[in-house]
Amino acid sequence: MKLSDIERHDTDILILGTGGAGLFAALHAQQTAPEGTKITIAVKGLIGKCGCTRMVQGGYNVALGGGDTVERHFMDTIEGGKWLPDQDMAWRLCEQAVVRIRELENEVGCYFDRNPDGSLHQKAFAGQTADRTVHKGDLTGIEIINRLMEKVLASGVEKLQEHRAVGLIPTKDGSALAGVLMIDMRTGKFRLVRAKCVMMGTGGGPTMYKYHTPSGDKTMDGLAMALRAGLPLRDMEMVQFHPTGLLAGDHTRMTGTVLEEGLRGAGGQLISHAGQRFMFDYDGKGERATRDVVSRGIYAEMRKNNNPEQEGVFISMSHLGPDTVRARFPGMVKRCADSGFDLVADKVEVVPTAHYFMGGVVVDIDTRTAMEGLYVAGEDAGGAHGSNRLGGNGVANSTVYGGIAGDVMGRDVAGMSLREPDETVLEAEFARAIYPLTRTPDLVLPLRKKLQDLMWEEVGVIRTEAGMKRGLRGIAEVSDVLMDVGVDDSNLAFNLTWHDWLNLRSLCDVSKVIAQAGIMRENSRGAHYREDFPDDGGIENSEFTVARMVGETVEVTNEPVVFSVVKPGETILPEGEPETLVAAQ
Amino acid sequence: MTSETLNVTIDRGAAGLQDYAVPAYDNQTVLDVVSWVQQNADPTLSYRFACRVGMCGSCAMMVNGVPRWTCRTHISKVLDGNAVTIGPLRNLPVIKDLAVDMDPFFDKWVAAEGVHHGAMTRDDPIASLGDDHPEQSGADFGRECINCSICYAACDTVAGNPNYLGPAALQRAWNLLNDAKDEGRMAILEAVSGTGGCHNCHSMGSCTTYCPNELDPMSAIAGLKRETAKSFFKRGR
Amino acid sequence: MLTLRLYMLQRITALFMAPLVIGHLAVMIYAIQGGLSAAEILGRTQGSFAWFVFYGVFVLAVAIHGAIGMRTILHEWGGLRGPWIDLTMWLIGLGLFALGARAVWAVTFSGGSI
Amino acid sequence: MSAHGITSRAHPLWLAYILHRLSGLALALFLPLHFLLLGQALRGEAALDQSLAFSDMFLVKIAEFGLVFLLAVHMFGGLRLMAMEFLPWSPSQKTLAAGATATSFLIAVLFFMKAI
Ligand SMILES: Cc1cc2nc3c(=O)[nH]c(=O)nc-3n(C[C@H](O)[C@H](O)[C@H](O)COP(=O)(O)OP(=O)(O)OC[C@H]3O[C@@H](n4cnc5c(N)ncnc54)[C@H](O)[C@@H]3O)c2cc1C
Ligand code: HEM
Ligand code: SF4
Ligand code: F3S
Ligand code: FES
Repeated sequence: MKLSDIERHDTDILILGTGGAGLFAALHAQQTAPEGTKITIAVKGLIGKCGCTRMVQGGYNVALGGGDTVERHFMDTIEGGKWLPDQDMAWRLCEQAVVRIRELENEVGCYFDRNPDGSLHQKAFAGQTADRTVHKGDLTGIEIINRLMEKVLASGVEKLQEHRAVGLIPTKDGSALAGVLMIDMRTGKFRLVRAKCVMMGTGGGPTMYKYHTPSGDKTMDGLAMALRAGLPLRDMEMVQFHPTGLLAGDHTRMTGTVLEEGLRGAGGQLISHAGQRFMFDYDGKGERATRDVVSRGIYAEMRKNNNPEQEGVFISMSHLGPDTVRARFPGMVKRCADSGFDLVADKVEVVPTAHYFMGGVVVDIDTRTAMEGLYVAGEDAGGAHGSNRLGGNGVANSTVYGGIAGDVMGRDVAGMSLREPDETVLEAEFARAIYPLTRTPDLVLPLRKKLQDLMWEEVGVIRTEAGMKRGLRGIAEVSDVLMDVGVDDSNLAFNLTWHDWLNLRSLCDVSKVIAQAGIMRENSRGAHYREDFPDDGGIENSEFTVARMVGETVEVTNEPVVFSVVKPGETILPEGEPETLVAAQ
Repeated sequence: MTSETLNVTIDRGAAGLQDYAVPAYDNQTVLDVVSWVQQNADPTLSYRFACRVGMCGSCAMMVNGVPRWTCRTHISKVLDGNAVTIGPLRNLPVIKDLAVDMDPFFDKWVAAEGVHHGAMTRDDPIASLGDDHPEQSGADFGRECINCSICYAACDTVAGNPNYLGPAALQRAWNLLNDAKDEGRMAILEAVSGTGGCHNCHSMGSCTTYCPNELDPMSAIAGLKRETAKSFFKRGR
Repeated sequence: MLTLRLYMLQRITALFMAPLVIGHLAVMIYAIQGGLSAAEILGRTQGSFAWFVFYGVFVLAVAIHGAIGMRTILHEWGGLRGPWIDLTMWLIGLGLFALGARAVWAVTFSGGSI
Repeated sequence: MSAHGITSRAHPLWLAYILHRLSGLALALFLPLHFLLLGQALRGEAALDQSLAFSDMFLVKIAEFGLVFLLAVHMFGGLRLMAMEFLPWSPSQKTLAAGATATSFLIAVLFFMKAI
């Protein structure tokens, strides 16, 4: 394959990814862009059928009155993120969620669950001080994405499905983005899509961990591309673990998938390998403590056990009675049964599982990045959640900021023109993508497993400097070996093994940054827990990490958090407001 | 545990049927079997999946002649002895091996007016729809559809009649017809009464039988037939 | 390829035919006792306006109904596409009607001979 | 072709569908013959009698049994279908489908017994 084989394609607005961020960007760009603007949506899978927004179970956080306020939602977000969030971004998130939920109901056609009086039903996730989470049963993501997907499919945007973005191609002077290099996965051919504005919404996805929840298409491609393009990334050490991922062995893709949070809320018990309940040893709230606390409890318990046959702990629901379990969690019971487990009467083995990536590209509140023409929204963008994302704030974030990106691009595009790509970067990105095709074919999977084990062991739920350094060495090793693993190039059409290779390359690149940023943060905040630095390092002096590629190496620095809305120890809630509006369980 | 071997036959289109010996493990889904082949035996094998928990609807294939979501189908459920045959989903063009082009399915979804029609905006309050809105009861009918196309693959009418919109798209149309917030009634009735409309359905019920989410497109389509018949008499067409 | 109109026609003719079929079957079961003979059949039907209407409606309905049904089958199983579909439907319908009408005329008003 | 096509559709509603279709098809093919036969009346009673003499033959009896059976099957199948479509649907329709086929079979057998 030669550089000249790259097909060239132009559009006005290009959107990468079709999660909440990508689909909302497409809709909003259509609403604000001048008549005749060409909008293209490119995605690694099928439109609306990949990514994590579709997998959202619990719901969507939005303050809709009944005592709850945007201020309260904001304070919960800041407290939850342990004062690391970018406060302007968090504020905009909470404020705009109110608009976005009305848009979802009134314009997009979602139909969320109602109270008997006809108002939206809202519930409280752990870490929230009000009943705030709007939902559709426990399949909220399907409702949101299906409705958005229909709208976008019917809107006539240009579709580039199963197009994988492999490189951001800047202009010669590097100040602006010229286009994105992609592989048309169905044919294996390359396509350079130039656009005046590009929104990246590829959704992060910490799938470099042995146990992980995100969909298979998410492999940190966006952040790896941003890194190579020289963009600053923040909070890269912040990986959220969900406490109860299914543990079903190495040989199944089911391993790591989420067993719903509600199981613990309803009284599900966690049982150690020794047959004991243990969560009360770690926290007064027991199994009902927040995700990070329970994840650490389980991890600590797992370390005590050296029986290789039984790695995780168990969740047991049977004491609630079979009828109750079946009635309250029909979806979970069926899912477990399909995979051969009995959630009703038996205990099911679980393990903490990497769920969400708080870190991401540094953006302003309009989703603009340091590179003209590039906008980033959703899980790819850093800042809104700080060190911990509240359950329900993820989909709020992707839909709110995806919409904002669409609005902003629609307005910006009029003043922009197509730019000439830097052909040397293009050549380098092309060479990088076809590199494995020039080597002797070998298996990719064992290396992926190796990276996943390493990240789980050394850069996982509980971290130490020594561990993360070991992790870094291991990542370097995997990266090196990967460069000797080739892919059979006899047929590049829908060649998943080639994409497995490219996935692993993105994961290695970002894993390294996670470990580096983790070493940099010598304190424990939210999802980042250092056994060697267990305290929070002083909230008033909060800093966040920023990583960027300088030459061939990644440099991590600390930057102070600007408390632009509220200072530690203070609140923006009116005086006399109760601490929580949620009735104790 | 791994002493047993599964005889897996995969339909690879032009390359014909190919046999693979796949080690059996506990907790193995059909998707895991297919993945094993690609990851260990034949790196050129193509298939599609994303969520791996039955939410995205992108992993459906024909398994022993039955359309199934492979990520949620335990292999023990489909083994015939220790053999299983896997092919691409029926009624859709094959891209390569086990990956099909789902565009026709979604084009029909849109053609059935399977998209919200409303005049309300983000500046309006959210509609109050509760127990006092019995007409909304059908608005939840089939909403959990994951557009996996299994019903579409199961339906013989789709196989014989390329214009037929198919069960999932029509179910969405019925869903919208019952949604008090939707204002597209006329457009929907029009869309489902055309040459590819609901009247082509023979109520053979394979859609309802094979839907992995236990949805019931057949009844939704019967609903559309009733509504269009009513409008037939009303408008005297 | 069925539109609302063809669908309604097929259902309406089917509803019409249901009592006629039951009637026809009943008569046949009665008639078949002791063997069939032309005289018996014709004796009942000849000159009877009621039987003419009975079988006339039947034939009309069956022609429409059968033609629409065959149209579907030929489209789905026979791979018939485009304008051929409707052409074939009309041919089958008219053919059925012609044959049926001839038979009805024969057993009712032909007077047993021409 | 078990890899590609659907091979297992043996559920009651599909069987009802295929039975309905095959019976409809058979009826549509037979009906012209039946009409031709009756049309013989045009050529006088004798001709009709000659034709009807066939119906004493066992084979023809079987064929006629088949026809009545087909008509009955098709009619009940059709009524079942219309009930399903037009009456608010209930899950008991599968039973209905089975019942319809059974009834039609009964009628046909009754007819057959009487004929012999
Ligand atoms: C199991 C699960 C449950 C969750 N539950 C909740 C919840 O209850 N509440 C909540 O608020 N949040 C929840 N989340 C988090 C939430 O899903 C995410 O925060 C949010 O959906 C991210 O949206 P996004 O648009 O940024 O990315 P995604 O929805 O993940 O979309 C990313 C898109 O980018 C595409 N893509 C990736 N790489 C490339 C590439 N190289 N080229 C082109 N396209 C690419 C993907 O295919 C996909 O289409 C959950 C997550 C998971 C995994
Ligand atoms: C009481 C009598 C009858 C009733 C109630 C009846 C009912 C029906 C119905 C409801 C259908 C639609 C099936 C579908 O859409 O799947 C149908 C189809 C059909 N009917 Fe009848 N019918 C009757 C008599 C006849 C007769 C006498 C013939 C002979 C020509 C006939 C031939 C057909 C054919 C060929 C089809 C198409 C089958 C298909 O599409 O699968 N029907 N019938
Ligand atoms: S109705 Fe069922 S089978 Fe059909 S697409 Fe939806 S979920 Fe899949
Ligand atoms: S299988 Fe097909 S024919 Fe109708 S009932 Fe379902 S759509
Ligand atoms: S992979 Fe998503 S439904 Fe199977």
